This record gives sequence, structure tokens and C-alpha cells, in this order.
Amino acid sequence: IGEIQRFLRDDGTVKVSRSIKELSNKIRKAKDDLTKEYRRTPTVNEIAIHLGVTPEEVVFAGDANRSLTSIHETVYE
Amino acid sequence: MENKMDLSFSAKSENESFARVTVGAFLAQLDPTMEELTEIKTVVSEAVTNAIIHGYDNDESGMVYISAVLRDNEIEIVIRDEGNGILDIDEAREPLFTSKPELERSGMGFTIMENFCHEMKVVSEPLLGTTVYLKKQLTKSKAICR
Amino acid sequence: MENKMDLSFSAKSENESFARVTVGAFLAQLDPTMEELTEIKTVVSEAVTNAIIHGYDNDESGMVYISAVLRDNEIEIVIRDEGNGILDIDEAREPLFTSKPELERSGMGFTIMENFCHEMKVVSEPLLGTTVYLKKQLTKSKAICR
Ligand SMILES: Nc1ncnc2c1ncn2[C@@H]1O[C@H](COP(=O)(O)OP(=O)(O)O)[C@@H](O)[C@H]1O
Ligand SMILES: Nc1ncnc2c1ncn2[C@@H]1O[C@H](COP(=O)(O)OP(=O)(O)O)[C@@H](O)[C@H]1O
Ligand SMILES: [Mg+2]
Ligand SMILES: [Mg+2]
Repeated sequence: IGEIQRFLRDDGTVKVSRSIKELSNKIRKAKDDLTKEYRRTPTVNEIAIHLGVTPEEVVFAGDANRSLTSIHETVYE
Repeated sequence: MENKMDLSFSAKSENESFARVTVGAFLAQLDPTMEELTEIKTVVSEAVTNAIIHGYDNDESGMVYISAVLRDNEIEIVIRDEGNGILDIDEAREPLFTSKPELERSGMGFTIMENFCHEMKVVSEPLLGTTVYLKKQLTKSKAICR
Repeated sequence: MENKMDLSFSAKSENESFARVTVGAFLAQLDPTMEELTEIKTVVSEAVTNAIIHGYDNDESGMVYISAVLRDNEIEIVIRDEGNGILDIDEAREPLFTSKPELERSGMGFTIMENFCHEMKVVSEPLLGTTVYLKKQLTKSKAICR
């Protein structure tokens, strides 16, 4: 089943849940990097510019770790 | 059971991106593909931009209204303004038609909405405003791979 | 100029995350720090969860109403339900007080809201519903230490 899932997803039907998870990980890393660089918490715009996405996307994806658990549960379990 | 939301916001161009993401976040509950999500966000952008620049001529005191309903595997979106309205809807829906060529509009907004949705209806009354009804079914192929 | 939005949605627990993200995306226009963003999202979660589980006892036909206004460096949020209401607001606001210990609620919702905001007001009428007013100023120090 894992194989089929991977195949279907890579075949143009990439699920939002996975793609957002990736962005969410990038946001976490950017936050760490920029905190070290600026010696303070970065702003939403700073992270957005750093990753080349809109500030709203940062907010949306940044919530993924919380909300995806529930999406994951309903969809895949 | 169906899930619904209503959103309204000032007709400011900064809110276009906010509206895209909000409808996208609501749709995310149906776990769409990235393609479907992008299509819906594009459609919302087009309709909201129309409300702001054509409906209200960028008068930021106007309000844009969006409602969305999730039902089974389908999203229904209604985007409304209380602005100028459209005199000739058939003409407005034609590909490449734009009443604001000076703004370098492409005239493709309605065509894009029509292409990315399964149903589109436009109701408008000059001086009262414009309402766009959109409906999109999501693919169900996902269900198979559960 | 100020920017405002109104949002309402079904009292479903899936919408808690949607509400957090929507208010967060709106706030993004003021360029908050990631910390301030988390605080606002937390506060919205707490108030929305209260509306759903205490206000409506998880009856999903109820609606939760949020309005937000951005003004200079400040966000004002009003979260309202038309549910059960609160009999004794002072008692409800006390840290650790919960009327649903069986749900393993922490009783810290109001305390968290108070801590993460500069102002909080609760107005409630039994059987009519509850409204929570919140106000938060963002730091301006960001620009200085760039
Ligand atoms: N909400 C609206 N209010 C008033 N007029 C509108 C609205 N939406 C669309 N129109 C009219 O329909 C035309 C075509 O819209 P569209 O296909 O999006 O192209 P464009 O926005 O590039 O002009 C617009 O130029 C405008 O005259
Ligand atoms: N929207 C609401 N409607 C009705 N009662 C509420 C509402 N919000 C809070 N309350 C009451 O206030 C109490 C304290 O709320 P809170 O501090 O968030 O703790 P908890 O949610 O963990 O019980 C709740 O247990 C409930 O009795
Ligand atoms: Mg257009
Ligand atoms: Mg609570």
C-alpha cells in the first residue's frame, strides 16, 4: 500500500498534506537559522522572504505539525 | 455532514493573498491534491481581484464577501461584492474582454474560473453588485489508496 | 488605514485549526514575529475551543463568529458564540477552574488568553452566548535590531 500511495502521489496527485509538511520543515529550519543570525525571533515576513513564499503561506504551513496529525488520522488511518 | 464558513474583509489588495490562503486552508480539510488546491486559490484570487478593482474601483471601504461549503468531495464558493455591478455579463465573460485595458488586465479572469471549476454562475446588477458562484468536485482517486 | 475581517464557521473541532490559521494569516500583514504569531494562534485556539465545547457542547450546527481589526501595530479580536453562556464569569476566569474536568480540560484557557494579550474582556449571558474581546500590541523593536 505504501508503494501505491507513493506512486499515486508522485504521479501529479501530490497530496497537500505532504507538500505542506515539507514547507513546514523548511520553516522550522529557517526560524532556527534566522534566530541565530539576527539574535532574536525572526518575523513572519523575514521567513517568507528567506523561503520565497508569501507570509500567509508561512502561517498556513507553520501550523501543519498540529493540524496534519488530525488530517492524517482521518485520511490514512 | 457539511462544513461551512463565511468570510468578509476590506476591499484592499493586501487581502487578496489572505483570502486565497483562507479558502485554501478551509479546503485543506478535504485533503485535495496540490493541483486542486492551486486551482482553487487561483480562482479565489481572480474573483477577489475583480471585486476589488472592478466592483469597488479600489475603494477600500467596500467589503468583499466569501462563503464556502464543503460537502462530500465538493467545494462550493460564493464571492460577492456590493460594488458597480456588470452591465453585460455575456460580454464580460468572453475570453480577453476587459473594461480596464489601461491596467493591463488580461481579460482572462472569468475564463480561468470557468476552466478550473465544474460550475460557474455570475449574477450581477448594475450599482448593486456582483456575485460569482463556483463549484468544484475533487478527484476521488485518493480514496483508493487509503 | 485600518483593515478588518469577519469570519464565521460551523462549531466543528476540525475548524479550530482553520480559525487559527485564518486569524494568523490576517495578522501576517502587520509582520509579527514568529513568537507573536504563535501567541495569537494559541489565543484563538483557546477561545474557539471554548465556544465549541463549552458554548455549544459540540453541537456542530452552532456557529462561531470571529472579527479582527488591524490598526497601526495592534490587533483586536472578538470571538463570539451563541451558546450556553457563563453563569459566573469571575469564577470561570480563575486559573485551573473548569466546568468539564471529565474532559481533562486544564482550566487554563482564559489564563492563557490573558497572558498573551494586553487586554481581555469577557461578556456572557446564560443561554444567549459568550463574547471574548482581545487586544494585542506587537513589538516595534524588530526594525531596530536588523
Ligand atoms: N466583481 C465585478 N464587478 C464589476 N465588474 C466586474 C466584476 N468582475 C468582472 N467584471 C467585469 O468583467 C470584465 C472581465 O473580467 P475578467 O475576465 O476577470 O478580466 P479582467 O479582470 O482582466 O478585466 C472586467 O473587465 C469587468 O468589466
Ligand atoms: N464560550 C464559552 N461558553 C460557555 N462557557 C465557557 C465558554 N468559555 C469558557 N467557559 C467556561 O469557563 C470555564 C473556564 O474556561 P477555560 O479557562 O478555557 O478552561 P477549560 O476550557 O479548560 O475548562 C470553562 O470550563 C467553562 O465553564
Ligand atoms: Mg479579472
Ligand atoms: Mg478552554
